[in-house]
Amino acid sequence: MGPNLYANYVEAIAMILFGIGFFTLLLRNNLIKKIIGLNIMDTAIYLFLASKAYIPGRVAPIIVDGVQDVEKYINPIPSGLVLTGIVVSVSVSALMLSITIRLYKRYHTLNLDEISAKLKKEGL
Amino acid sequence: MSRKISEEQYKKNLSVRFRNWISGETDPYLGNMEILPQRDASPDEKTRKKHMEDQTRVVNRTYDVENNRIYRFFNAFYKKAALLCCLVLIAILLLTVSYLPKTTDPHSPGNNEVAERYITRGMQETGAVNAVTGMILTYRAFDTFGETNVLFVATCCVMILLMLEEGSKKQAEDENDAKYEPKNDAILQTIASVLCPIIFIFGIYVILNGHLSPGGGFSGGAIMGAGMILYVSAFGFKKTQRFFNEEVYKVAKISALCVYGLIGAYYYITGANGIENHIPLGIPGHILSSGIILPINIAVGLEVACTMYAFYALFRKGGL
Amino acid sequence: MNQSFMIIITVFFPVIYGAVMLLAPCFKTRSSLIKATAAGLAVTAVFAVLSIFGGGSFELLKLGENLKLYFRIDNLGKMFAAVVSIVWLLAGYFSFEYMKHEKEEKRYFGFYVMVYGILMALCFAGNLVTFYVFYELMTLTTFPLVLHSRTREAVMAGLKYLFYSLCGAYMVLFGIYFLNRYAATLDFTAGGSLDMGLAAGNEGILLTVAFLMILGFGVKAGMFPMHAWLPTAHPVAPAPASAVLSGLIVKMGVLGIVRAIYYVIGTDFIHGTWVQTAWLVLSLITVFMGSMLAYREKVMKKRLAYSTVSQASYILFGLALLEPQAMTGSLLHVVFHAMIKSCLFLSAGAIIYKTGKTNVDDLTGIGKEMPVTIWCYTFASLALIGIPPASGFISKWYLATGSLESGIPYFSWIGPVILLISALLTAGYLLPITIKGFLPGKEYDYGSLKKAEPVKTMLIPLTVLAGLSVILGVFPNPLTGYIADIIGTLF
Amino acid sequence: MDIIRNFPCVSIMLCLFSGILTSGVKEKAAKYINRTLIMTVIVLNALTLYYTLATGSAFVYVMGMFPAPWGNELRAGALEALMATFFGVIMMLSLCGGQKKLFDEVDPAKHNLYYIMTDVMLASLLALVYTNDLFTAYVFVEINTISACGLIMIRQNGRTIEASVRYMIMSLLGSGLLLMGLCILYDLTGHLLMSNIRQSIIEITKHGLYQIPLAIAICIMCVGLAIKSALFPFHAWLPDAYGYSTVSSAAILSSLVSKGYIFLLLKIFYRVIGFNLIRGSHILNMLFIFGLCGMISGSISAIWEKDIRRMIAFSSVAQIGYIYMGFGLGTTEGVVASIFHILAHAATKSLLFISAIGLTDVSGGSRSFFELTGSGYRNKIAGIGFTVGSLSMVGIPVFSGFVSKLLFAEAAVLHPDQKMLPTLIVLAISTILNAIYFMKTVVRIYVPEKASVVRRKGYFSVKPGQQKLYTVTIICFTVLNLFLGMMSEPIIHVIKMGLGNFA
Repeated sequence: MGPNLYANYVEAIAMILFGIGFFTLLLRNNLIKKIIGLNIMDTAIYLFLASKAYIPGRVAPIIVDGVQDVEKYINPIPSGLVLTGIVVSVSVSALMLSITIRLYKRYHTLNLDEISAKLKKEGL
Repeated sequence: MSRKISEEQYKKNLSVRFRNWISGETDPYLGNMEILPQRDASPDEKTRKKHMEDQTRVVNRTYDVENNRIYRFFNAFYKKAALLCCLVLIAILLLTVSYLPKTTDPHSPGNNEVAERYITRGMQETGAVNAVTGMILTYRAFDTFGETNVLFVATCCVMILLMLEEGSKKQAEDENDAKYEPKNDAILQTIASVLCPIIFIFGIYVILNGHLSPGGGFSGGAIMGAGMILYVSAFGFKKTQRFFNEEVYKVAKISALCVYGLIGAYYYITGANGIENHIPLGIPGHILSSGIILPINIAVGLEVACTMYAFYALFRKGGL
Repeated sequence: MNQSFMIIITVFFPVIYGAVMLLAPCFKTRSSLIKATAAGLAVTAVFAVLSIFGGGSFELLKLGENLKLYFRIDNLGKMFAAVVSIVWLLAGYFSFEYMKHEKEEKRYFGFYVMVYGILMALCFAGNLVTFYVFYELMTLTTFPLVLHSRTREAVMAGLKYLFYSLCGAYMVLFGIYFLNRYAATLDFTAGGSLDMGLAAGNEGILLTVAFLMILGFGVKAGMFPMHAWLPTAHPVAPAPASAVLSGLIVKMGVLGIVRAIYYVIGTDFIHGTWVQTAWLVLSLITVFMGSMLAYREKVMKKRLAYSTVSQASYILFGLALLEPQAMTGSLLHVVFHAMIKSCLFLSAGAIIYKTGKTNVDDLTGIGKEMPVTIWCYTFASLALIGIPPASGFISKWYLATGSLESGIPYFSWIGPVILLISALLTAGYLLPITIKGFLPGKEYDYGSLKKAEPVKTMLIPLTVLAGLSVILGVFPNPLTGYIADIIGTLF
Repeated sequence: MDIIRNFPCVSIMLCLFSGILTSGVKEKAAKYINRTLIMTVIVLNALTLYYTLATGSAFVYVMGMFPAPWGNELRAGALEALMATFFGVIMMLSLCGGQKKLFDEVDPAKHNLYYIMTDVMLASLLALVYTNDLFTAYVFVEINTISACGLIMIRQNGRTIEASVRYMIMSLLGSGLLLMGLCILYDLTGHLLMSNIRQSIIEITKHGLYQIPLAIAICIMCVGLAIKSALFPFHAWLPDAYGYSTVSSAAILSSLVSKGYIFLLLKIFYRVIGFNLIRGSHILNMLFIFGLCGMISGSISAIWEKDIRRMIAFSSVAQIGYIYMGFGLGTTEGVVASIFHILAHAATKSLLFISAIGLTDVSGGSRSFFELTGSGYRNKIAGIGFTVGSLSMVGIPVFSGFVSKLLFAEAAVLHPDQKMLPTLIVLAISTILNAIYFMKTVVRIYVPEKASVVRRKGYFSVKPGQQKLYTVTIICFTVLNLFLGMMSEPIIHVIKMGLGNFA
């Protein structure tokens, strides 16, 4: 293990969350749980970025009374990335949810394997 | 002494096979490259029924998730393997983290000339007090336009899935509302009639102050969308459709996106070709300032509000 | 220059002509179809003659750097082109009559014309890539000829033919990849163009490559162990098709080996290596095995197919000796065997066409029914067995002397012995038909005898081919002289 | 002349605009907008290609007022322009070929949604090709994913929706990994634009800093993109998605979407990390091995497949294996071969899908292999198209597949170390396997069917004149194939030049 694990504990937590989300999205049969996993994964990435930007004693990059000093504000880029990422994940989860609704209305189950089994039974 | 062996034994034995192979009698493609002759007569009723039964039996035995041992074994194995993979993934990522630059270190590579310029000269160049908004809407405007389009495409996909025709829309709405939604709930309506105006006003405020304070088009639009959802769930679709139906939605969405796109295109092309663009930056800190950011914020806010409401409406009754 | 342009016309005119014949909705009546085919073949033949006398070279297009489609006419190509043209035209003339009792003649004739152009391209190919490209195209275009009557057996045989050829072709391609790296150029240069500087240290790979190419082309030439497509494909194909198959397509495999070994890799490189030994062994095995199987076989066309397997390996044996005498013998045998074997197949076709008998045992007294056909058959078989003065004798003589002079331990004398045995076997499986045909014995009742002589359209090609196969043996000198100066450039 | 510099940006914006406008119009207008748009895009990018070839160098286009480290950028070189033009052409042909089927299979009220999807898909592909900014690339990857999902499920039966949910799941995993990788990369370098990341990566490698995180970031991004482009172990979603969606979608997905991701991966290798650094790491060997496995396993599952469209889908698993194998060789020749194979496979695979649909239509709509007997006579033009496609896939000379196989083999033979033999052997094996299942199908469609069976099953036959658009499409595809097969020299030249401009 490298030197900075303790210093970067927030990122470490973010990574663990990412793993959990990945696991859930990959393995859970239940579609809703999959979507939750997706959101956990994305949130972990936002946590990572946000913590990357944070430096103690500096404030959010909104210029107050005209002071434009690098020492005073944090790096604005990660915040921007987080904004973009949030929008993307919102749209993706909406799409996933709508697919889930369709599948549920058709097969009355949320379990992906059962859905495939029923499909194969239909022989469609 | 030799004993007589039967025909098929003889066919099986090695030397005969070899001889056949030599003389090209055996056909390597026979059996797996068959050009099967088409079955001419259709099978009679009984056999077909029998076939169907076998089919269903086989299918059931194969796909019933509970009792199919192979299936369950595979499932368990798959789960464990994948769990292992994910643990390995986590371990690798932790290893990465442990080697990353220190978070709170002001000299980490992240805080380089780029961030510095955004902070120190951002206000003069973009006219926005809020450096984040300034960054995502002028320096990295292309990303943000793409991101708005992500929302747009997602709405279209949801429409593909959940949009219903007029007739079925009606009854779907009725049964849904009957099942899930309170009809004319007095408490809800009272609270909503108090809250909705405030929410709307707050949303508009967040949008308009995007370049001065935290917030901007996306957050403000989300707030307004929430307000509309509250209104719908309190007063039902009939009242909502009086001021927000499909046509209004289309017009609002398309006009918002087009405005954004036009401003964007104008900005990119003028910027790239060194033509100075005629959108005044104004005095930073005033409400009417910061060049293209304010109109883009308004457009984005409109778009996001519409999208949020559209998601809700599509999910609930398959139409606007 | 114009005559070099003539090559392109020779190659592409028949291909386009055939394609048009296939796709065009006309040719409702049979006669118009025949006329069209005859015209196409004739014109192509004229072009072929012109370009043979014209010579020259032509570069068509480049596939990649130093991978170009390039045609050049040299003496070897001229010889093969001449043989191909003669046999192709005669067999085509024969099939005008023969194809009456087959369906879908349009498809047959269309592809027939096409393949002519592609064979020309193979003869005139100037480098290995061109040769490979047209080799593949030859496989694809002869495929419909094989599965012409699309019965199940025909389709299976066609698939078998296709896949054997594809496997062979990929072995060749594999070789081309390497030669492209190690050879100075892929253009055919007499004596080989291997870059010894690059090759130094990689002899192992290059020998493997040479062996692979021999095997790959050997598939078409029906060399053991990849010979099995021949006896399957021939009985199902129409008689003219199988005539050209074993008369010419097999020879194209031989041409490929000559080009690859003598003109790209170089004889010195594989002289005395395991490759040569393996090649000799395989060809001798094939010679012997083919004759044995032919002797055992009862279906006539299959028997002829097996005899093709063995005779083609005579040629390969001669080539494998890497020695001028034997090489002469091989090239002679290429010419002779083309004539003889197509003559044999065509007479078999004539018999099937008139009497529908395919099995050898049914042919008692056939000589009384169709004497001319059987006489042609007899002359051809005598030539194939190698009874002097008929042609087969010359080539086998050269082969035997060559192998004795080559001085390779054991093979120098094993070779002639096996050739002799196989010649005897050849007599054993060819002559009985004649004997039974002319001397049916007492119990054959002459009452049921009816003349079944086919029409002239069939007889003329037979007689011409039979005549050629004898006459070329009586006056071999121009041919040998011509071959001598081909060989002169090689050794 | 310099006005041409605007064309990449203009074409992307045009696509997004027409997507937006299409959402307000009826289906016919939507179709016209879509067609004109694609034609315009083709023309614009062809001009860009001409310009880049004339100047012989790539140019950078600043999106906005702020240059490299601060603002977004596009970058157009010969290779990008070639790719963009080619994508446009293929998309045009696929849409034309599948149009009739689209009308049959899709609820007409949703046609304009379909055209929105295609427009935005084209926009995202162009952006992926042209962008010089990793984060923009991420955003447009997401657009690409969502619109691809829409293309799959526009035809609504259970199979397609299940396929699309599986597709979404896999590609979301992929993009999650991609995003995580580029966040780590940003953290290490402090930049998001490719050229700047390249600079600072050279810096930190010179000082030997952060080697482990760098390697892991590269790995994560590669795995993410490999998942999205259905490399061998991650191809489970592919057969359903390609096999049951409407035919234009299948053609577009198989020939464009995965190719866009692969091209992005290529750009990451060359422009972000630097190919020498990549060659040093072991990631290429991983890609190589997975590519080889994919080549074999895809072909084998295609042989056992009885449904013709699923068969074609499996064969594209094998083809993607080829492409990654070429990357894995780690030599410039290998990469050139892969890029050429991207083109060749795009041309061939869409042709196969479209002609296959013609064959199944005249076989009572059944896609089972045995029902196709003799369909090559019932629909001649489709039969010809399928034959051409199969020959090209098998790698018969004068068709496009042959050239790419030749290039692969050349690359393998020129390869310095021990990757030569496995490549050649696997190439030969998978070629033979291709030959088996494609030739089998070709023979099958040309084996005549009993008239009684035809009458009983009610098969009908189609004259080429009846479906003019379809016929024209197939002819165009065939010509394209022959062109790639015979005139490959200039294209290879352009590819090499573009790669030269990459670094």
